[in-house]
Amino acid sequence: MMPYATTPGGWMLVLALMLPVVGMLGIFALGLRHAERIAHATLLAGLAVALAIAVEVGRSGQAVTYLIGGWRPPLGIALQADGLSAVLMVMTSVILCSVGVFARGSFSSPPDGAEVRRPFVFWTLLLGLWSALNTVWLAQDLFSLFVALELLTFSAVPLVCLDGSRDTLRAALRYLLFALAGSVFYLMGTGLIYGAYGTMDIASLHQVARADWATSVALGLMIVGLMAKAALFPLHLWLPPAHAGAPAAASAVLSALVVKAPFILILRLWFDVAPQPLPAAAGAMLAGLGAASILFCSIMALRQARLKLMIAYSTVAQVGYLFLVFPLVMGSAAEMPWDSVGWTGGVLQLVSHAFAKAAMFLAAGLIAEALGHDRIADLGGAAKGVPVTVAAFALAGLSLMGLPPAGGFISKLMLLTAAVETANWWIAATILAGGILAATYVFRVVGSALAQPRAGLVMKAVPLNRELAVLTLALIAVALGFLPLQPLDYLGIGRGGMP
Amino acid sequence: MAEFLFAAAAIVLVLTGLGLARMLWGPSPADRMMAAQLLGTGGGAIAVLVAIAGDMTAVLDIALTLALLAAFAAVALTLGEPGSKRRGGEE
Amino acid sequence: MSLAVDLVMVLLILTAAVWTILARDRRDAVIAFIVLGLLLSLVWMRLLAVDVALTEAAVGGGATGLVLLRACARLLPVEADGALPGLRLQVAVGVLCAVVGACLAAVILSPPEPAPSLAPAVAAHMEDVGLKNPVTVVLLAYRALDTLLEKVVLVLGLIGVWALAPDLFWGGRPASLRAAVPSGTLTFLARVLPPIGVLIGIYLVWNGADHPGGTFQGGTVLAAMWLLVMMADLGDPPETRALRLRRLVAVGPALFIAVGLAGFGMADGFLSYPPGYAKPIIVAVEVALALSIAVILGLMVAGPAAKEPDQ
Amino acid sequence: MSLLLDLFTIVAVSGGLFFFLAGTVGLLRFPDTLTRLHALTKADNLGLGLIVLGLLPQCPDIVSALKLVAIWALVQLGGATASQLIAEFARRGGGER
Repeated sequence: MMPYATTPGGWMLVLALMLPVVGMLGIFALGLRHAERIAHATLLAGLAVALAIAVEVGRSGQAVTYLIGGWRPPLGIALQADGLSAVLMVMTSVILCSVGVFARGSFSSPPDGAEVRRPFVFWTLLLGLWSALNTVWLAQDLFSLFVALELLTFSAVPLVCLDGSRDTLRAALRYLLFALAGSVFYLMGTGLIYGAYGTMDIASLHQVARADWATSVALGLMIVGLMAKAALFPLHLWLPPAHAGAPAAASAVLSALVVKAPFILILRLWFDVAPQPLPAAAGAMLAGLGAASILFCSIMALRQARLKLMIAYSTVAQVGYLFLVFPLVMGSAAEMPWDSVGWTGGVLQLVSHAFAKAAMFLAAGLIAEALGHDRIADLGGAAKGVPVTVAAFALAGLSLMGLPPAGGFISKLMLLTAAVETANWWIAATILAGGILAATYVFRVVGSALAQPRAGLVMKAVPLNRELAVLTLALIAVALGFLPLQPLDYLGIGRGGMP
Repeated sequence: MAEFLFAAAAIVLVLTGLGLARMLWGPSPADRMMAAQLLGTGGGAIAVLVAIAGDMTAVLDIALTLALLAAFAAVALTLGEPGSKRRGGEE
Repeated sequence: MSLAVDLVMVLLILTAAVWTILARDRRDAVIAFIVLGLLLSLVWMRLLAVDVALTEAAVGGGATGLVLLRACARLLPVEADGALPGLRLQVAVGVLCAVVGACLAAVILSPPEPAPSLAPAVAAHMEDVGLKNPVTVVLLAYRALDTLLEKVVLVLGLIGVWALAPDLFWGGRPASLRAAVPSGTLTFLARVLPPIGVLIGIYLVWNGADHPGGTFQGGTVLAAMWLLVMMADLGDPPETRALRLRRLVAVGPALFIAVGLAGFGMADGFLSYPPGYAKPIIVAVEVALALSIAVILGLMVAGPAAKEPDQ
Repeated sequence: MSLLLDLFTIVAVSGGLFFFLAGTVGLLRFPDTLTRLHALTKADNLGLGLIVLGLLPQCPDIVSALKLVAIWALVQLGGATASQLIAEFARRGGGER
């Protein structure tokens, strides 16, 4: 493998990490009169940086790399954006920008400029979350990734109890305990890895990892910890109350982005750190838990009376699909994992779910604002009052069900193809069953929203720009469905160096 | 001389460690806190002995920190006594 | 001899740890936890990890006990809630811990020979940085990004604590830390100790460049002194909306980032220091960080705003 | 001369050890909280004090010696305050469950 070296444009990776931090500190130190303005300026600049990095990755055909302080790993820390990271960064910034537009309606400061709790906390933590996510996508060092997980936890948990009610506090506390337990497991594993290999740099580990007892224990601990953070069945108990209790703008970010970070870390541990080939049983076990997530939580979603809880259970189910990737990629005939249909299908599932789920949570927030409640049975009239929002919800729902023409269709079809190719029939059956269940719970909502309003129902008007922000996300989720049905070369960029 | 001082440090460890029995027996939090207090002082003594015996002056800073914060836990304990249930819970 | 000492330490640590779990009363458990911290500090000393021992002594002795005992005091009224975990959960957690513990033990008891280490590489480049304490070199040069992001974690943690305030109280003062019963002894201590403690805190920060010590230890000591003053009612916690306070919180990470970005123009890039000036820059960053850490820790212990802001 | 100083160190440190012993025995054997507190202060004052005194001649430099004295002084201050606070605490009955 080529040793790390800073590539042209590598400095942009530093910007991607530091911009949100600077914005967060700015809001903190300057007081709220500037909060939204600082946050929006930061969001726009960050979007530009993410796009520039993605273009540079595509242009050069190799990973964009930066060595912090010029110190070469394993002594120093490397940041690296390969094709996958670039996609994740663009996804993150587009979703955050839409959420930023949406949240102006719910988290703007009062006209007199006084500082208020909710906007202050929301905008600072949103930016904190962004720096955490970018660190997860870019860092190449297991300990830096631990710090990134801590950033993620401490920005995500307070967002859950932003409303301050007793129930959301309880949900946030439970989330905190799961997240911290996960961090402890991850940290123990990292310590064992350093003890065994004297390095925490992922690329170095890739070359020296041995299939021994210490490595298995370390990776096992880390993956279990990350499973708790990713809410994989049966460690998902914290997620539904937490994501349903948060304000809509926060739920969108938590469900669309935050749970994806631990999954990406598991993916990297699995394919970039662990000694290959891994036992097939290990991959099947993760996929089995993923399948359990899909079936169990889809059924739970069906049984919910509240819209936001339903969407939260759907998140656990959709994250379950991601864990199907492991046996599909390991059993594939492709030369490299990322050349396989399963890999592309998994990544597309991640990205399309992110856009669809963000759109859904924001739509649910607008519907709740318009109607004053989010009981699924009483949504009648919503389609008349906020038609754009309901349309966005339905479009996002297409993606979750896996119907054409939506991103979720193409990703699930790819996973299905991979499952057939590798003769994992039970996975194929799970994907189909999950699609049917998703269709049922989405249609239940849409059907209810299309029903006639109850007599005397007064609906609050919702600003169009917030509705359009939601629609944009849903349309992107649909547009992903027009990608060709084959492995995407872009996702393999920069990974070629890893044998 | 170094051996003697190391041995003295070991003895302080054993002696103050025995005090932990008071932490287990109690009966009151005040008694348990005394065990912690004794171990704090003992820790300082061990640190100075080791620092001089091993010629590691940096270890003196540990003793300095322990000594500076010697009363801290006791202060914290007396703040949180049952007689002050309302303390800190004003909201 | 040394084996006997090690065994005694292990025995003491196990006693404190097991009692932390078994103690029926929360406060008893916290006292055992404080003892555990003291013992761990001695263990780090025994392992010649003086920097870690200092951190443990400062954090364990200064902040952890106070935070936990304060939490106990606040929890007392809800004791009757009966919110203790059920027996089944306790057994499940116990089994999980036993399995994890056994796995860890199995790995740690069969270490690779020779143990791989970055220590020679750390030492080889220390001259480039110009400091003599390898721990500080790792924290502020080789792995400066981690150190920087950890400070950001602290700021986010503080925001998280503040977020728990009721809307009405936003920007106001945290609940007073003062003792329920005024005590002349405490007041005396709070008048005499802080000047000395501040001196020691500054010393630890300054010393950290070349000897064990550094920002976190120094910052924690400073925070402990501030908390002592607040507990003795010689000064209330400040209003959380005060901009001067906010800037103290932000100055450490902000200066760190500024220095890092300045590296693009003046050195080899982000977080690299211009040759020859590394030491003064690092010391300046450490001083600012220590200040921020002290304020953040103090504010975290003080907690969210509990009074309406003054008009 | 150095032999005499060494002898002094041994005597003083041994004295310190004795008071630590006394403190521990008192803490374990005395019948009630306040008397046990009394035993504890012996270890604080005399145990550490004598050990510091004994170590002074062995100091490699003046800074270490000053640090030793500072440690002793701080433990005096902290120990005295802590025992006072614990005593007030116990007397108010805060100690009992």
